[in-house]
Amino acid sequence: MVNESAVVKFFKGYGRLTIFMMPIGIAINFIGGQIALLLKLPVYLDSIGTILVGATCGMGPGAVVGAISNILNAITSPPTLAFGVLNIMFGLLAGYLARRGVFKSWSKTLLSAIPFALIGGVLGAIITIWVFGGLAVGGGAIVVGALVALGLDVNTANFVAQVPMDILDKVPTVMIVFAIIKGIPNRTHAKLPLGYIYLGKNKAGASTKPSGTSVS
Amino acid sequence: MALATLRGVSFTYAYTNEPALRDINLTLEEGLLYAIIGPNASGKSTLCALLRGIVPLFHEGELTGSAEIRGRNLFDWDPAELSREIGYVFENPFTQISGIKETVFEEIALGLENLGMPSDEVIDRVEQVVEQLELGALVAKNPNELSGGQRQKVAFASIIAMDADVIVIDEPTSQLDPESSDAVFAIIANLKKKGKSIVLVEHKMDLVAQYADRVIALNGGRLVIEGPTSEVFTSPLLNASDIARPAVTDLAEALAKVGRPLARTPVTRAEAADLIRARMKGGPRANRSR
Amino acid sequence: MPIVLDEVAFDYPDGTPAVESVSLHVKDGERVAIVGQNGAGKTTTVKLMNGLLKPRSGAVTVDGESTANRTTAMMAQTVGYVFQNPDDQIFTSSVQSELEYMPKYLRWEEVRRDERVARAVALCGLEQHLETNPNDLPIAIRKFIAIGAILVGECRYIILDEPTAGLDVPGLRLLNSLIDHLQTEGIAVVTITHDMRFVTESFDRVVAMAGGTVVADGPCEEVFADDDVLKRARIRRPEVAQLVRDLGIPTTALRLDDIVHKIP
Amino acid sequence: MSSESGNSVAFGNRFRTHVDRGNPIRNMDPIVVFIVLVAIAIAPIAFPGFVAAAIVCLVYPVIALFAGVAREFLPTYLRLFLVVGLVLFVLRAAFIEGKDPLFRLGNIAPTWAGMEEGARFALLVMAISGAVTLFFNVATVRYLMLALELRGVTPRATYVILASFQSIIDLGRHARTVLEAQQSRGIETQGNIIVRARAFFPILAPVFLAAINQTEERAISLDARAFNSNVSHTHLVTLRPARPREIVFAVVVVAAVLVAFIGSALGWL
Repeated sequence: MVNESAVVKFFKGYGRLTIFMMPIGIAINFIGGQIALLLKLPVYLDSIGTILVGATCGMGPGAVVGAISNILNAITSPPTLAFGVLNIMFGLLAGYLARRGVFKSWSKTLLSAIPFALIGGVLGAIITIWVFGGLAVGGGAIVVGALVALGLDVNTANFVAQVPMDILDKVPTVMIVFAIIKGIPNRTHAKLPLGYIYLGKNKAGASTKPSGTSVS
Repeated sequence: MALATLRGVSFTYAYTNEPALRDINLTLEEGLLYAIIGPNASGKSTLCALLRGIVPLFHEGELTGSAEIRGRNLFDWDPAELSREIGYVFENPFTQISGIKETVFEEIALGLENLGMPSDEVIDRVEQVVEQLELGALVAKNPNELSGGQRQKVAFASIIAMDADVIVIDEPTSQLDPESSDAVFAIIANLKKKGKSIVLVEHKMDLVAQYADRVIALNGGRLVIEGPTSEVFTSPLLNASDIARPAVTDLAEALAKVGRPLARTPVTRAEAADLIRARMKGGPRANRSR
Repeated sequence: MPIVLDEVAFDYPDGTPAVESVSLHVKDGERVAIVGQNGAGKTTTVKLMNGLLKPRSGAVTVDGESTANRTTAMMAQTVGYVFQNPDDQIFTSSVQSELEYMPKYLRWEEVRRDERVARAVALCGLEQHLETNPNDLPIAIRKFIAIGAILVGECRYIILDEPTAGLDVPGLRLLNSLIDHLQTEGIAVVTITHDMRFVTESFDRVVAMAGGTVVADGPCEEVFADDDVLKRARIRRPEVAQLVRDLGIPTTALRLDDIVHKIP
Repeated sequence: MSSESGNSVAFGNRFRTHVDRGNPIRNMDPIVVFIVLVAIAIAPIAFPGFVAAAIVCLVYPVIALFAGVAREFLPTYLRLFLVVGLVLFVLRAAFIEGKDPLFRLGNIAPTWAGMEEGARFALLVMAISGAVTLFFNVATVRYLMLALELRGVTPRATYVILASFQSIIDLGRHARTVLEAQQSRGIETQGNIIVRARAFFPILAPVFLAAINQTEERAISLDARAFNSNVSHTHLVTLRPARPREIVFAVVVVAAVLVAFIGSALGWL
């Protein structure tokens, strides 16, 4: 028989693919945004990587991807730092929803756009109001400015402008995440912390088969 | 001591039904250049991975039989030690570069830094390897901006810097043009001359015939034949298994079919040229004597 | 009606010329191999053929129409281009959906779609894999999935970039029979390859390139007989052709089956 | 050949001494730079009005000049001022309600108080933004990561950050190839919004899947380079250790800012 202990433990313990997934997630956040820009699409699509890593590797790695993406964004646009918590929340929520099997069915995935958009829209609006007094910068600010000029109060204007914009962004985002997860080969799923979900195994089954641990 | 001894080894990857290796019995000696050949999905890469312990420690699955690497059971090895003694270079030159270093020099040094080698020793060692592989022109370049062939050379250097005795190489030339392929094989031949053991997977049979000491032919996860290069390539077992052979070997067989066989079956062009030339010159005399 | 490159020049983004005064015709049902070193301008040349690149000077016409005013996606209905790495083109999670993507994208009728898909499946030997995730299959099969996805379209010219890399004996056999079949349908095949045995076994015409220009264009026998061309393009004869050359046997034969009869 | 290897020896020797970036500020320990800049950036919050923030905003170009990065820093910072600072100022100045509007334009009635508040806020944001921008101009991420590793941060964490930069470049490059590959199979990337939207997934998916397919090889390749070894790693590149006067300077700056905040809380200012 096989002497499992020392040997297998080593390979089990070293984080497997998670630390290699995180840079990819961060890059995908940027590339997604760039492709959207290239195709002149009116949406950001810049949190696909965060949600993907959250959905395949768990809450922690997802949050890390969100946080680092935000910091890298801040290099060229420092005010975005204030919204870092949004990206972290996207990663956490993706990991949470994934454990509940949300990304296994397309209808549930579609519904998940709502909580993502609420975080993005409502929390985004709250941060805009708290930190920037309701007058942040970017495309949304112009809309908010216009609404205020029309006589809406600043806070309401923020919610009215941001929530629908986020729905428009998060519906395609989660559907792309769903389709990509379907395309991940089984042998890779087997080495990702939440891969057992997509391989149709329960967690008990997964614990006898090492499925890697996150580095955090 | 043998490099590897496999007895009745079978391996099935998790999440697949068909075994990737079936009942392999094989002994590999040190100091030689082994080429593993066979059609797609014949188990070549799995066999390579097994020698390095990637199967079954990284890619899970069911392993039966016994696998001994350098006289020690695969499972008794400390994986860190095994990964240092048996260097592994992949086919895809892009995954061989760490992506976190700015110059080729630092890239080659990465493994030594990770081993905790003092900086001055690292520099000496890297310089030594750079000289050995004639990479001087590349040291200051960004490894992420190199061509496929250059990356492959840097990958070799990084593994050699760590002083691996054995180097397992999965399809080193698949992404390279003929000139770069030759350059990579020249490096490999040079490594062997310096006492390293080499195991590689290769599709370009003309190169295998020219450089390999022994050939391991696989088909459908089974061992078809293992032996000295010319013996394997001239074996009738190969043709039956749909495994490619050097072009000159195919030619010799075609000649035999039309009733004009060569004295021996050649595997390299030089060999074939000698055989045919001998017949062209000495042919009539040979005929007379018969 | 052919693909015509007339005195075409194209520069890399940094301004250095990629190809210069390249003139080339590809006729219906022709089989043309473009060979040469990395950086010789092979890829630029084929990208000019399907409109991915528009010439700086000179003209590229396909079936008499200039590529200048058409997008590559429009050109793709006439000129199919299979990239070297199948993973650049494959993106769905089953072989079937990958093959059906283009007909669905173009809203073809079901009958037409099914017929074209069935033909591609048969030509590329994909019968057993239709339900599988392409990423779970080996690279050799993924190569045929990528080829199949292009064959579903009704292109009259197919460009294959390094199709033999990573193929085994059965794979090569399948590829060769596929190319033969395309010729019977009158479809032209253009390949970029380093594999000279493949060139001589499956192609009629060779275009040798070096430094962004065409250094030779003609029947295989002619091009491979010219030592000077081979030197300039830094290409080699197939192994057995080189053998007969070494032996001084006077023949321009390149295919193994022909060479057998030339050896004393 | 000998000339080439001579080359490599010369090249290797540069690692035998500390990194010298040719400027005393850029040679400072990145973490010290970080602490000082954070302290400077948040200092104006302690002061009322916009004067403190304005001063801080003017300090950055001076530091940049001495650090020899003015050429990189100034255009970026000016652009930020125009794109972000100006918008923040105008929006606030225009919409903050108050008595005695300077003029009236429909619902918009800017007041002097609103202008002041707008200036204070815009300059505060610029003070923080400027610190971020200046930091990344003065300190390279690579040396920051090295400094963090020397202070015990695990190489895995720094790997994630450093590899992210390279992944963005690599995946971006791959995305351009995939774009061409998909156009070649008939996927249109120009036209109306639906046509363009349909092209998004076929471009992004292969980029991600190819990257994820490479993770296994990357993991094994790095493992083969002893990335997971438990001995503490050494570093080929060595940073000059922080000089005492730099540390003293940092402590003074931080202390001064602390005093300002305490003062502000106690109502001195």
